[in-house]
Amino acid sequence: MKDQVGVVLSNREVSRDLFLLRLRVPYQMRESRPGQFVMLKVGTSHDPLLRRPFSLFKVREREVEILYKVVGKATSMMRDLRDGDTVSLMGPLGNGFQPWGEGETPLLVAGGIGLAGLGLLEEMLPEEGFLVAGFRTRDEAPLELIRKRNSIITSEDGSLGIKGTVIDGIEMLLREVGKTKFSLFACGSRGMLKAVSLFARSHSTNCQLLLESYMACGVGACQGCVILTHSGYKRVCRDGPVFSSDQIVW
Amino acid sequence: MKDQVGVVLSNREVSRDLFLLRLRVPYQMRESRPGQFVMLKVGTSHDPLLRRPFSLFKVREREVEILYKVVGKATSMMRDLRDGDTVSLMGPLGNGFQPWGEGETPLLVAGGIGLAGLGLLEEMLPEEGFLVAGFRTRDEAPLELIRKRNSIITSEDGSLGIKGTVIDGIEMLLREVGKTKFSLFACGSRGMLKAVSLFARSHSTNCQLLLESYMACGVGACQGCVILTHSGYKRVCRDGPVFSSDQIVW
Amino acid sequence: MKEVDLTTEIGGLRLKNPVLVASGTYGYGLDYRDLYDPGLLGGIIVKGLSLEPQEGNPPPRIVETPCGMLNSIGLANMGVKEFVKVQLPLLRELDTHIIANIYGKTSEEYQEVAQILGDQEGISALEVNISCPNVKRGGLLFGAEPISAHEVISSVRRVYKKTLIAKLTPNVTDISPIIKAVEEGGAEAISLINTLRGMAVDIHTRRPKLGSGFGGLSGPAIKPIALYFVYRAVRSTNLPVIGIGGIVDAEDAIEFFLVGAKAVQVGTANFVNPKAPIEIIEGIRAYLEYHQMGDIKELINSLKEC
Amino acid sequence: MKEVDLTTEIGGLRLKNPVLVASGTYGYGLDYRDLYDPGLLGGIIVKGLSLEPQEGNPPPRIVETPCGMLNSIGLANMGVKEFVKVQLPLLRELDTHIIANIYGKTSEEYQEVAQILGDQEGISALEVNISCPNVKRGGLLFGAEPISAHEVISSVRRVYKKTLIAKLTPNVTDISPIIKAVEEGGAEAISLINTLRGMAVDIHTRRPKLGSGFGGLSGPAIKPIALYFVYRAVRSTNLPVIGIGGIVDAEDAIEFFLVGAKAVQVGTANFVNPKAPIEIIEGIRAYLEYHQMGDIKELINSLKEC
Ligand SMILES: Cc1cc2nc3c(=O)[nH]c(=O)nc-3n(C[C@H](O)[C@H](O)[C@H](O)COP(=O)(O)OP(=O)(O)OC[C@H]3O[C@@H](n4cnc5c(N)ncnc54)[C@H](O)[C@@H]3O)c2cc1C
Ligand SMILES: Cc1cc2nc3c(=O)[nH]c(=O)nc-3n(C[C@H](O)[C@H](O)[C@H](O)COP(=O)(O)OP(=O)(O)OC[C@H]3O[C@@H](n4cnc5c(N)ncnc54)[C@H](O)[C@@H]3O)c2cc1C
Ligand SMILES: Cc1cc2nc3c(=O)[nH]c(=O)nc-3n(C[C@H](O)[C@H](O)[C@H](O)COP(=O)(O)O)c2cc1C
Ligand SMILES: Cc1cc2nc3c(=O)[nH]c(=O)nc-3n(C[C@H](O)[C@H](O)[C@H](O)COP(=O)(O)O)c2cc1C
Ligand code: FES
Ligand code: FES
Repeated sequence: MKDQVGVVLSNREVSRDLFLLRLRVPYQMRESRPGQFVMLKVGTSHDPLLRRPFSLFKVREREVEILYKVVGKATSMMRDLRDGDTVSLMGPLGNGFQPWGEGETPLLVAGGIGLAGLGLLEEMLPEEGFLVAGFRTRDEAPLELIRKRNSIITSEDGSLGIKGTVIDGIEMLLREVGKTKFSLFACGSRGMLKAVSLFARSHSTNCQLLLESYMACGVGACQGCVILTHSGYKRVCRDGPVFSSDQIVW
Repeated sequence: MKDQVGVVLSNREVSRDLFLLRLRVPYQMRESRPGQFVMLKVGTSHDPLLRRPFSLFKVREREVEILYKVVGKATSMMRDLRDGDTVSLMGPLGNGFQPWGEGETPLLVAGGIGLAGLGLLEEMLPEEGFLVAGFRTRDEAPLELIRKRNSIITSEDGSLGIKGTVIDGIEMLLREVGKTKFSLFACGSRGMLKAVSLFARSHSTNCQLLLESYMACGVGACQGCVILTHSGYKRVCRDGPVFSSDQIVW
Repeated sequence: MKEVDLTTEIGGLRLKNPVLVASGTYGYGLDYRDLYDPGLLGGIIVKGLSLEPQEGNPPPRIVETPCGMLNSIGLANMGVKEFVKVQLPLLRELDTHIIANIYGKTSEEYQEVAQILGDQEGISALEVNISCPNVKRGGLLFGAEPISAHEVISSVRRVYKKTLIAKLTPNVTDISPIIKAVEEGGAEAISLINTLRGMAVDIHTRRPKLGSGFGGLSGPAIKPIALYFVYRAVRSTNLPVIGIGGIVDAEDAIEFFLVGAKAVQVGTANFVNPKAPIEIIEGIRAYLEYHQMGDIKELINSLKEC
Repeated sequence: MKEVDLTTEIGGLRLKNPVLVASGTYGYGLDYRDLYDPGLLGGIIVKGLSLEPQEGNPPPRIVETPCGMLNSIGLANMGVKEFVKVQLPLLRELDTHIIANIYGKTSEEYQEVAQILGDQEGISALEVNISCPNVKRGGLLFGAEPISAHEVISSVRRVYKKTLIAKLTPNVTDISPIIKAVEEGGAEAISLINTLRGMAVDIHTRRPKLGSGFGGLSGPAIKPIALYFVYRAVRSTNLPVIGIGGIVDAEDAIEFFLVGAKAVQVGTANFVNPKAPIEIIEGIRAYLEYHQMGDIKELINSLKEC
């Protein structure tokens, strides 16, 4: 884990309110594992005060990509970043995904901005791996960032791909590919993750979730970011952000 | 007085740490009088919280120029403004300078960034009017903004113009032009204004000072910005920022 | 659609909307007239008035702090008599309630000020600032102890017949006994919070940044504290509570209504965004419409507890 | 030039520099190890320890506020026994003082925790957190009243022989009687401030933003309040005072030294800029050199009053 200053190489909108931020960093971050994140701070103002967690979407040598959605104070400030501006980023943090098992086929499940948490994993997908990405409507989907092969896209209003949720996407996939032992990797809203968990349980499928939570420190020091698991409260930043779906108390 | 959104037309360094900000505003500010100011706010963050007072350096129809020095939080943020960015500005505020009397020759006295407060007045100077502008060193002087005619420039280290303070400049001017009835208009640090006041008193010369103070409201509502005068505390924002030099208790 | 009902009641006082401007941040009511009609406000609370004019504290009187500001105005004001003569006639023209904030160095002084204002048409209520240091008790706050709080409020009550609001300080261990004391003293409503004690030091001159050494902290920084006090206050009295502290937008105001405030006051925000009170009124209206509430009373105290 | 002397004394404890990290913001001392050697610090105050492990409060436990944050961690910790077994051996390797922050639901519990830690090598001092709600007295703070504050500190003092620091709450009307009480109870130093009570409400769900309803406010927002309390504390006791609250840079720390703090603690700033404590140490050194002071003791309490 390092605390470094990243220089903005580019920052552009890839779909509605979704931006791709490319940073040049002084130290390479090759050791980053899929599912890990950084704590990012824009500017020197104390308002907003805290760093914000963002998944590592892509990492190559001294370049880092973050895919983010503008939802509030800090992300609005990020939207205003221009080439040459600097940000402070601390990471990589957290435990990341466990690799899929022998004989399992990885299936990534992204709900909306959840795609951001699966970027590094997607790069490691074997030929036969799958991605199901769900959006509310067409204009929320950053199509250029979604792999061309073995991907299923769903939209709630039917304006893109299959009409429905990621669960509908997964079910269609199952019908198509038939008897395959999948291993699920999901990232998205809490509701979507719960649905994926239920699906995984009913199909006895391994399933890992990348969870979100409000964070202060990001390194395990403050006990602020806990979620309830079957073995008590766990820190999302240090014990997660990736959890096996059967650990979570919904 | 209006509260309007200004769009940055340009923002460039004119001498060390001194910037000239040009803004396009929706309502024209022609009614502005020399010595008046605006309360300016950059961005939506609450840190820094309060607006900051800045003199109107130049005003033409729907264009406003502000000459500012980077000294702290808000002015650092102003330095980062780029074309097309917006700021909020409320004004014109304050009472402004009284015109010089019949038979008097106006003499503007600017100490460093004090030049900013005399910009509108300078435009109204008659042919025979004078400007004395003092700086610490050459690199602090925004030479392009200083009128070519009837100007005397001083620098404390002698790197530009006359070596000395504005008082040395004024004294030289007196020697040169001989018996003239001047009316002084001064803006600059507290120490410099005090020196100019003493000079004015000993020469029985009318003298108006543009004073600074910490401000919260800028409109007279909070009683925050007072300075001590011979008739008690006066609000710099509403009763000033221009005061007759003999009113001030130093 | 039917127009949303924003009226709210503070004791006997009926406000057309629940957004007031806080004492000391709005002068004598007319400084922002160029920007909007102050008559649009639910009410205007003027700068704290004392019996005699006050010069106030030596400058500097304000210093900015992270998301807040300290002030040590020292209750500078023109005095109640001058106010009645010069300002009040102008304020009577406005289509809103004028509330006078008052203070004194002794409870007798409070009473005298109240008496003068009680006779005046155009003053709808008094807000008694017991959050300022008193001379008799060695510079402690009247509002810091139940006994002295009771003393001031009851002496004002004796001479003042219209709506009486007690303005409380957050610089106390427990707000409930203070509330009880002012209630027994005859207050019909309470408003809180006044500023928190604070200071700032200039590390170059090695002196306090404020001329008088200390000041009161206000602004967004104190909002979470203010909200907590209002929550507590609402749950320890049946008096209407007016929420104050760090409110800059409609969202902030709505938080105060949710915990039970019947009205709010906008203070420091006036300096940052003079139109804040008007935008807050509009924002509350929009929120109510969006949530299909026809009346602000549905919003007030509707917090779902955990 | 001679190296500036940054050493400072807190009771019997000699710190190599006056910058500590505050309890609850630095875990058990090793979370920031990747970024710098924690041994560079003047001292490390670990997360508040209780007799038994604590799960803590339901999430969400943190919410950001203007220039600050509310936390309702609920003193989640591994318990003192686990700490002694697992963490302490690792901490002994560090070249700095480890101070244990402790709390209990009763004064007996405080005492037991203190007893366990008193026997341990590698713990240089205790910081007794009397700023947390106690069960016996109906959820009030031990530190809110002189009697209960005295009770806790004296019961700890009876069993603990090394340096004893009482950590005080700002949620009081007057800090002096509390200070007097802990001094009489046997505290050798005081540290303040702990967080201020606060809350925040989600206007969409209409619920408190924190799972437990309320929390403690920390960060830059509270700095002016903290500085005021430290100023007051220094002037009401001869005990060394450790300043805490909103310190993010050397300038902030120097303000606390000027009003008389003998050391400072960095809390929330660790989250924003993990290297803040190290930068503060360097900044203090640079300030002293610039002002040609050879010793931080020249800076401490050197405020010029107005
Ligand atoms: C491990 C992890 C990885 C993440 N990766 C990404 C990513 O790659 N791309 C991305 O766009 N976002 C990611 N997020 C979420 C991101 O951190 C938040 O969107 C961001 O902090 C919002 O900051 P803001 O100041 O703009 O919003 P705020 O002004 O703080 O809040 C705006 C709204 O968003 C909600 N919100 C804010 N933060 C969170 C949070 N942590 N959890 C749930 N709700 C929140 C608030 O309740 C509020 O309604 C991640 C979060 C975690 C914990
Ligand atoms: C009527 C008036 C007109 C002004 N016109 C101009 C102008 O045209 N151009 C210009 O550059 N500046 C002008 N100023 C000063 C300007 O307002 C301050 O420089 C600015 O507010 C500093 O903001 P900051 O956040 O960058 O500094 P801060 O971070 O607030 O402070 C940085 C340093 O500057 C000092 N400082 C800040 N504000 C003031 C103040 N109001 N008075 C004295 N010292 C202060 C502080 O003590 C501190 O040492 C004017 C001030 C007044 C009252
Ligand atoms: C400059 C200033 C002057 C104030 N003067 C008074 C006053 O005269 N009487 C009073 O009761 N409160 C006074 N207050 C307190 C405010 O009315 C209000 O209670 C406090 O500022 C908190 O609200 P805010 O955070 O919205 O500003 C003053 C506050 C400020 C900032
Ligand atoms: C997340 C968090 C956890 C805390 N836990 C404790 C604790 O266990 N014991 C304690 O005495 N203080 C605790 N505190 C209070 C801090 O030690 C400190 O007193 C307070 O945060 C003010 O300092 P700051 O503004 O620098 O953060 C905690 C603060 C935070 C933010
Ligand atoms: S954010 Fe501090 S422990 Fe996770
Ligand atoms: S700044 Fe408020 S009265 Fe001048």
